[in-house]
Amino acid sequence: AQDREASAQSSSPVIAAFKVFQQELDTKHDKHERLVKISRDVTIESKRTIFLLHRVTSVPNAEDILNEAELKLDAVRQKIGQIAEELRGEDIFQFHRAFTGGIQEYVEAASFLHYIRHRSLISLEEINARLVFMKSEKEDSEGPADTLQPGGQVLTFQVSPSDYLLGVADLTGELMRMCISSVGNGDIDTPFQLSQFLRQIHDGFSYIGNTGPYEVSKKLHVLRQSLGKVEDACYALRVRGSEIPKHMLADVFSSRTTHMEPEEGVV
Amino acid sequence: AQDREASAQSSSPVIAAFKVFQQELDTKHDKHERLVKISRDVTIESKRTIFLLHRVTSVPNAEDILNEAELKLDAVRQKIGQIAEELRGEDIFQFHRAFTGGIQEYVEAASFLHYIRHRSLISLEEINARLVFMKSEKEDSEGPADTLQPGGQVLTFQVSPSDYLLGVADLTGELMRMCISSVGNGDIDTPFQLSQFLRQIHDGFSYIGNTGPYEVSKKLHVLRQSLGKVEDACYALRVRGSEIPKHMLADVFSSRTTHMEPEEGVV
Amino acid sequence: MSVTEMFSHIQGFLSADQDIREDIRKVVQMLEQTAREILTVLQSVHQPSGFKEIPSKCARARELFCTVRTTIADLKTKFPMEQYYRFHEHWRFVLQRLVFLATFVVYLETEALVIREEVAKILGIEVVREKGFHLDVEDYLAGVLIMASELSRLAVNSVTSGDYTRPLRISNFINELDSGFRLLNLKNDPLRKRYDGLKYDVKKIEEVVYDLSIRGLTKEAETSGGDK
Amino acid sequence: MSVTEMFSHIQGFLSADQDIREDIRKVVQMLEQTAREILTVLQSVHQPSGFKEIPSKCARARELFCTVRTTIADLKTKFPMEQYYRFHEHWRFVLQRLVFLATFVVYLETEALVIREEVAKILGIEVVREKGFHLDVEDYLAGVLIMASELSRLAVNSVTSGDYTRPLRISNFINELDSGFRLLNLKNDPLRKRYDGLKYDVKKIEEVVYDLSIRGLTKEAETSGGDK
Amino acid sequence: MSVTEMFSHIQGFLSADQDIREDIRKVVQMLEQTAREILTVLQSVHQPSGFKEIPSKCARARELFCTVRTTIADLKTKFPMEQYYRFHEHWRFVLQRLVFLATFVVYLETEALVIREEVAKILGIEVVREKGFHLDVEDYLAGVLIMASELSRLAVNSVTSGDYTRPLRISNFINELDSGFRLLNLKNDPLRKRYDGLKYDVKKIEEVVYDLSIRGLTKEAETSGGDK
Amino acid sequence: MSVTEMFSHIQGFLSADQDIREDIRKVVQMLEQTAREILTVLQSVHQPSGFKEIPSKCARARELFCTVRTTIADLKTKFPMEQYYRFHEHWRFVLQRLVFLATFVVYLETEALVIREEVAKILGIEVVREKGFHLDVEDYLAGVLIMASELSRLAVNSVTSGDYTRPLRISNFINELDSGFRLLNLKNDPLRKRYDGLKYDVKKIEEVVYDLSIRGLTKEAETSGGDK
Amino acid sequence: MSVTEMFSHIQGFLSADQDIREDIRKVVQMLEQTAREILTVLQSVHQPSGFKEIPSKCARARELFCTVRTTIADLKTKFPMEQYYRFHEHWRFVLQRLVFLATFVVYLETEALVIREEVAKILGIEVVREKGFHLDVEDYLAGVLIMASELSRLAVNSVTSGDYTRPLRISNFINELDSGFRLLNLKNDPLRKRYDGLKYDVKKIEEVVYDLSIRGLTKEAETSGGDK
Amino acid sequence: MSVTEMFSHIQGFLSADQDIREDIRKVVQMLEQTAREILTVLQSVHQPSGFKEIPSKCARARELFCTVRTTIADLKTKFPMEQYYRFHEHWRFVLQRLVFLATFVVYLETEALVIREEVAKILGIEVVREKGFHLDVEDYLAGVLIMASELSRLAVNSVTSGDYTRPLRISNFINELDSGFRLLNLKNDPLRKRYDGLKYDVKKIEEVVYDLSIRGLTKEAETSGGDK
Ligand SMILES: [Mn+2]
Ligand SMILES: [Mn+2]
Repeated sequence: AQDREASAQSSSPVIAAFKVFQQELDTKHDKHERLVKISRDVTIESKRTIFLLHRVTSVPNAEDILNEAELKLDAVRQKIGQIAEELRGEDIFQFHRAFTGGIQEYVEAASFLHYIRHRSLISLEEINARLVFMKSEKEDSEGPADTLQPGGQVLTFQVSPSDYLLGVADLTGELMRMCISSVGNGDIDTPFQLSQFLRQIHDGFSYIGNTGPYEVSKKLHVLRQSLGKVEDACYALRVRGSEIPKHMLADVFSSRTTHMEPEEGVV
Repeated sequence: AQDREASAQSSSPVIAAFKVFQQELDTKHDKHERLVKISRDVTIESKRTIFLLHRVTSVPNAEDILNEAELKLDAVRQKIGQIAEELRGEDIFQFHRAFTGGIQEYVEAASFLHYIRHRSLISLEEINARLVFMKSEKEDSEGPADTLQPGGQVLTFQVSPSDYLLGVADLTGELMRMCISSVGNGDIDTPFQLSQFLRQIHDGFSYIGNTGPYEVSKKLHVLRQSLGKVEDACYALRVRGSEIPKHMLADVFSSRTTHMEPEEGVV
Repeated sequence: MSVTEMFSHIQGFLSADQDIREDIRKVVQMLEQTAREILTVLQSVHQPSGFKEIPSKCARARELFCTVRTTIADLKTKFPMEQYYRFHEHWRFVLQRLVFLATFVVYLETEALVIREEVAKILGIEVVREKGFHLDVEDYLAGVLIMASELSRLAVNSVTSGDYTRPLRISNFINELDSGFRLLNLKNDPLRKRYDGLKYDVKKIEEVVYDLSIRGLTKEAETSGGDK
Repeated sequence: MSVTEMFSHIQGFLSADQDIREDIRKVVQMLEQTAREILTVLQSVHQPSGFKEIPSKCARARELFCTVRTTIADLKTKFPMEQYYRFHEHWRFVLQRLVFLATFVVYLETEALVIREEVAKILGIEVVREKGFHLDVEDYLAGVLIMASELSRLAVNSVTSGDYTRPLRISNFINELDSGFRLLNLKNDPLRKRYDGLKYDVKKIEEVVYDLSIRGLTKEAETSGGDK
Repeated sequence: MSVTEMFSHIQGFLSADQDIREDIRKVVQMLEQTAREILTVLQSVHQPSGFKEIPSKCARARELFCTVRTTIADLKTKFPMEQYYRFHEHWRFVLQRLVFLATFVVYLETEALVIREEVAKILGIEVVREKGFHLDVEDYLAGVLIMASELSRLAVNSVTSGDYTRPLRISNFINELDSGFRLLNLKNDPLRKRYDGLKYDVKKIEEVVYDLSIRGLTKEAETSGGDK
Repeated sequence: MSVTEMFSHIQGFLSADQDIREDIRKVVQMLEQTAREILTVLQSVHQPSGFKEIPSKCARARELFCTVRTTIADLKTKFPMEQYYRFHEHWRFVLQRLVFLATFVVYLETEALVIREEVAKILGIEVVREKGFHLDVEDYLAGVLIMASELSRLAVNSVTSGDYTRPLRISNFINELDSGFRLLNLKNDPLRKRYDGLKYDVKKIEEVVYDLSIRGLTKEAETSGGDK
Repeated sequence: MSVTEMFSHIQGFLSADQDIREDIRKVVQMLEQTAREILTVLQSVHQPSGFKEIPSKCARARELFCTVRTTIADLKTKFPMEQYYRFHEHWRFVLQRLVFLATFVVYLETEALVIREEVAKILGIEVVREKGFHLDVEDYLAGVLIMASELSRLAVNSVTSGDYTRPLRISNFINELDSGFRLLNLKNDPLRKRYDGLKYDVKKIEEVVYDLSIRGLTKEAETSGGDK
Repeated sequence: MSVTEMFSHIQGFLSADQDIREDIRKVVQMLEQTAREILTVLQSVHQPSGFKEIPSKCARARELFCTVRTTIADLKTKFPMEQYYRFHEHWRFVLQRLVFLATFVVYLETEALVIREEVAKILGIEVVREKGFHLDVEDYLAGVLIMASELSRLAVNSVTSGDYTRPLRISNFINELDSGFRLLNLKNDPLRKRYDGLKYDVKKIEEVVYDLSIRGLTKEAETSGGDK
């Protein structure tokens, strides 16, 4: 009986075909697993970068923090490079579910850094421009990529418009947090700037409405809440500021800082 | 202003304390992440072992498969050893959520293998007896563990009763699948054996009822469905068997096998 | 570029995407229509009178597969080929049905499992992803499993029609399929679930064979000479 | 061992577990009762008349913390210490409340943040996990954040009571806390959420200081000589 | 018009609507009661003794349909007919049950599928929407599918009662129904789902016929002279 | 009365209520424990060997019902009887389980439906609401429906154990139950839902009887002299 | 008693129950209508012009409470009193609203918390459960908490209307309430949740008082001669 | 008529229905597109610079409402008018959005509530059901409630933009709306839920007015001569 099975397994074309399928399925599954793991790392490091960036409102040496964040994001981009490596020659949508979470979080972090630096929304193209990787030669170099470095090979990762939108939707939550911190730190310009910027993003999302992917519509509610909080903060600044002439307002806030300084040595 | 922040950061005991907290939190989080990843591997490999074990009903050389499964589970146990390593000196319940999924799947696989070998339910103690690991020395050897191997160190992993129960609850699903396959393969003993065994497990779970953890009660419904399917299969075997005298029944099924053999070469 | 401009820009992407999906949906509906017609043609094999007509029914089905190929050729023009998996959900269901129909036709003709390459040819598509619109392993396997379930029904109805040899042949075929599937490490949920159903098909067919055996009807069939 | 025996055996574990939980729940209820009493004592600082009584109220609270220590000592006897996290959920909530109350008492006494070691001592527990029933970092931080929110209320009510310097001191204190929290990489959801609330406390206190500033009431406070 | 006047005016609309719904609900409850009575009458055909009584049971059911017609006539008076779809949800469920009962009665009497026009007549309603309270296509089809499921049960119970020819006739009838449904391009979710259930009824009945065939019980039926 | 006095007074009410609920919960847990034990005893009838032991198992279950009566007697002392519905939720679930177990025991003993009065006596409670702790109609019916589902499992396992007459008797019993339920105009959602499940039990048992009929096993049973 | 008789008997019980619920629902709808009218009368106190009219508005509300008493008297006749908790859910919501309205009227009249006995009298019901249709502690407390939330709104609108002393009085009142609630050991979920909302009302009112303090508007109020 | 003919006939009905729905969906998508454009135009009033542009923005919105009327005119041609409620779900959502936009435009222009008749005119539809495609009361009210929520946001942003009189006018308007809604006996679930949200809008706006009052900014506005 044993040889029956053995012979069946070896001779049957059905069994032979299924052995091929087995390999194909396992390969795909393993790749999916690897992508999930890299994506988790991308998520964690992006979140840490965002946390770091929030310190920018409270410290004087903002540039140091921005540089540190830039370094962290470089590391994240290296991870995304690994994703791109895994996806080389694949249909990326086949594995999209495995890495979309990480990519959205990266967009959130990168766009947050960009906003703090430039007070503007990073575009999808700008995001993607940073996701070009050099790959030192290995195996066959498929096609003559216009290499900057001989023997190297260019590898790109393209963030999809949906992932970009979902990342930007989450960004608004961080902007709201930043606005509230700014108020707490006596910064009166940032909140108004942020409210304008958030309103633009909000109007943008309502323009897109339900024509975007389903997950975007789901995030709209949170976005609206964030906008509400920022508008309330600006309102509060205005209402309180109304009690004294405008030109005195800045003084009041800056005096706070000077007022505090002597005490700091004590604490 | 820059030195103000700098001095504040260095001199303030609050900041100093928070730097300690940061490290503590990051360490914990990193460990959690590592455990999640190992647990995913444990899950995947356990699932593959279960899949492999299902082939036992269709091949003549069952022992080969059992040995292969045993090897696979050895690899899984190595992974669990890594979990134990991570948990060395920790309160394992602090990280329980990170690895419970993998452990449950391991219990499912190990108890499945055990049932096929011994037609009995593996006990929690038997499960745990296999989760003892030797660790070659590293750092300080904490206390004189009764070492079998000089310089080595014993490390154990204890599956919790809940995880054991949850794994066994899932096992019933696999047993049901096995029962249906057996029927399809003309094996008339296994289904009746399985139905008795499943009924015992079912009665055991209903004895525990809602005194166990919440997740167990949730799985009871699926367990009941599996039992129903197995009972139906036995019923079908009996009803069909009723049409001819019992002693002829085995012949009918065994004749099937002989009947098939000549054709196999053809296909 | 202002925020508004940027969102208009993105909206462009989204609209394009929606247009593509709309186009795909229309073609897929046509495919479903044809698939339903092929099914109706093939269903007649379950009727007592249906067995003799198998060749003509298969021929008719083959003709309808021409329509399928034309429609799929049209489908291919609706989106960039390297984004196959972006839109996969739209045609996955009907594609699996078509695989089922193709494998069923070939089974009826030859009583053998048609390989993926052959199914792909019947549908006018590729096997290798890089070459274009292709037939996924999972979709192929899903289609095969649907056929297995149809075969268990066929085994039952063969007996009703008085054909006692066919169930045995089906039984052997299904057993081989089952052995093949056991080799796979299925994780993918829907396929796994479908595969679990195969066990019931195996069981059902086994019961038919059993019923024939205990009545000595299998031998009768052998001696009376198979009609095939 | 038969299946039935094995399940009885497991049932033994489960019953033991449930008994432990029942015991823990009872002790935790007592802790909650005492915590509510301490809170009632400390709430009076929000009343106009309450500021002068701070020392006596703190003393009273300190007495009640003796009861807390006794009750926690009792709690420790209810389960094996190395399984702290197995039952953590039962006392996590009240422990955070107690941390809040302890940090609040010490703040009222010294206007400084009490370190984790000190809080642990007030509660009669450890800081290092290995040593026994301990105070988790997260629980300590959660308690501190509850206090921050209470301080924003205190800043508001100080003004009502005519104390114009306290809000400034609270503001400095809270800002330092905020800087500390910014150092942390919070992933843990409930703590993160609580921390987001801190920003609103900072903002609220900032508004109070601002209101005092524009009315020149902060200077008035300075010149009139701080009461502290 | 002031805001208050406007809202008073609107309240009028809302009250009227609520009154209508209340009225409809009451009549629908009566319909449900009668439907349950008809069902009880017809259920007896599943009993071993029930087959001989089919004519008398059908007659009794026909009588009860008089009550149905009267009640529906009452229902029609409760709302303006052009708002049929405004209140459709209220009677949709019971209407489908009634269609099932009507088609079942006619099947028992004639073993044929009763067309929509005829069902409408039994229920005392229209087919053409413009003419008044009518029988929607979807509701008609839903009722037919409920009957199909009842027939699969009837096939099983026929055998228990020793009637071996009925299952064959039911099988043919159900196959015809199935072909009919395959002509439809169903989009509508609940109907589609119900139709998916038909597959199981078809299979179930085929298995009954199989059980009879393999035991030679179908021939026995033929030779012993059909009771039809 | 000051606000504080008033709230102290109210706290008295609340504590009393909470104490009652705590007491009830404890007794209910004991009832659940006994119910689970009775279930374990009765489950054995599904085992092949279990049929001969029915009398002894029923006797054992009857003994355990003594414990039930004692426990319920204890439960009655925990709250003022006119507040039955205030605390109903606490014991509703276990009461329905107990009704199921009682009706199942009596069915096993006599193969008849035990009336509410009798169930109440087994549980040591009243039928008439005014007389004290009573058995609600809905709870009685819910318990009966749980038993119906257990009987469909019993019909299947009877056959496996070689008892071919029991399924017929169960079928008749279940059909009678079904007719009974059709008399009820159920509004109550959970009961209605449970009743909908009865349909499946009826069908399942009919199929068992069918399987026996087509193999002539029902006749065999008859001729071999029924055990009843 | 046959199964059919038994079920007919049971149907009697079920119908009676449904009739009672229908009757209760109708009366409860009337109560809701009156409650809405009282609310509309009392809402005017939030308007700038509303403060002078408080006495007349309260008088008007008192009149409407006559209607409430009549309607509740009617409600009492709809079911046996010892089954209060069987039907509690039907009127619980509106009863809490009515408690809110009664406590609000009395607060506006006397600026004091009305005790449960008094509220019960206004609604024409009992306090002691044994005496008949009564006011549950939980329902009383829920109503009081709704009023607390209304008072925080009143504090805000008082300032808008230029009344700077009322917020201080409200603040004291609410603080007393809060201390009272802190005496309670709340388990009951919905009440606990409502009570958690009280914290926000307390805070809101404190902030209003703060705003008045920092602008010296509280002193102004004092010197200009308090109206109380 | 054969079964096949009958089903072919029925397929005709179903196709017609599906075509109608497809047509409706397309037109509704266009309506949604225009609605989103109007919203984008009107959102700019929340920007600091937006207030001066209100007239021009309203004019632009009015233009876009021409497109709306054209599209709705197109929609009307897609189905027989007496089947309005058959397809209501398709446009209900967008219709409520359009009502919101229309009432918002008119509010910005005149600061008054536009009546249903007027909204219907802006949308180019009827008020009276019998006359054709009409504006349902519920849809009108839902749209009004969306506007109320937008006004609470506008009150906040007005202050940010330095307009201190607008919030007072909004407050009066919203209070009037609230009184209006209190006249309604709402049963309808989604509308009722939306209405519950109005309470929060009322409260929010009252707090804005409070903030202005306490800073004397309402008077300032009065003396500086309101722009209205
Ligand atoms: Mn984020
Ligand atoms: Mn499994």
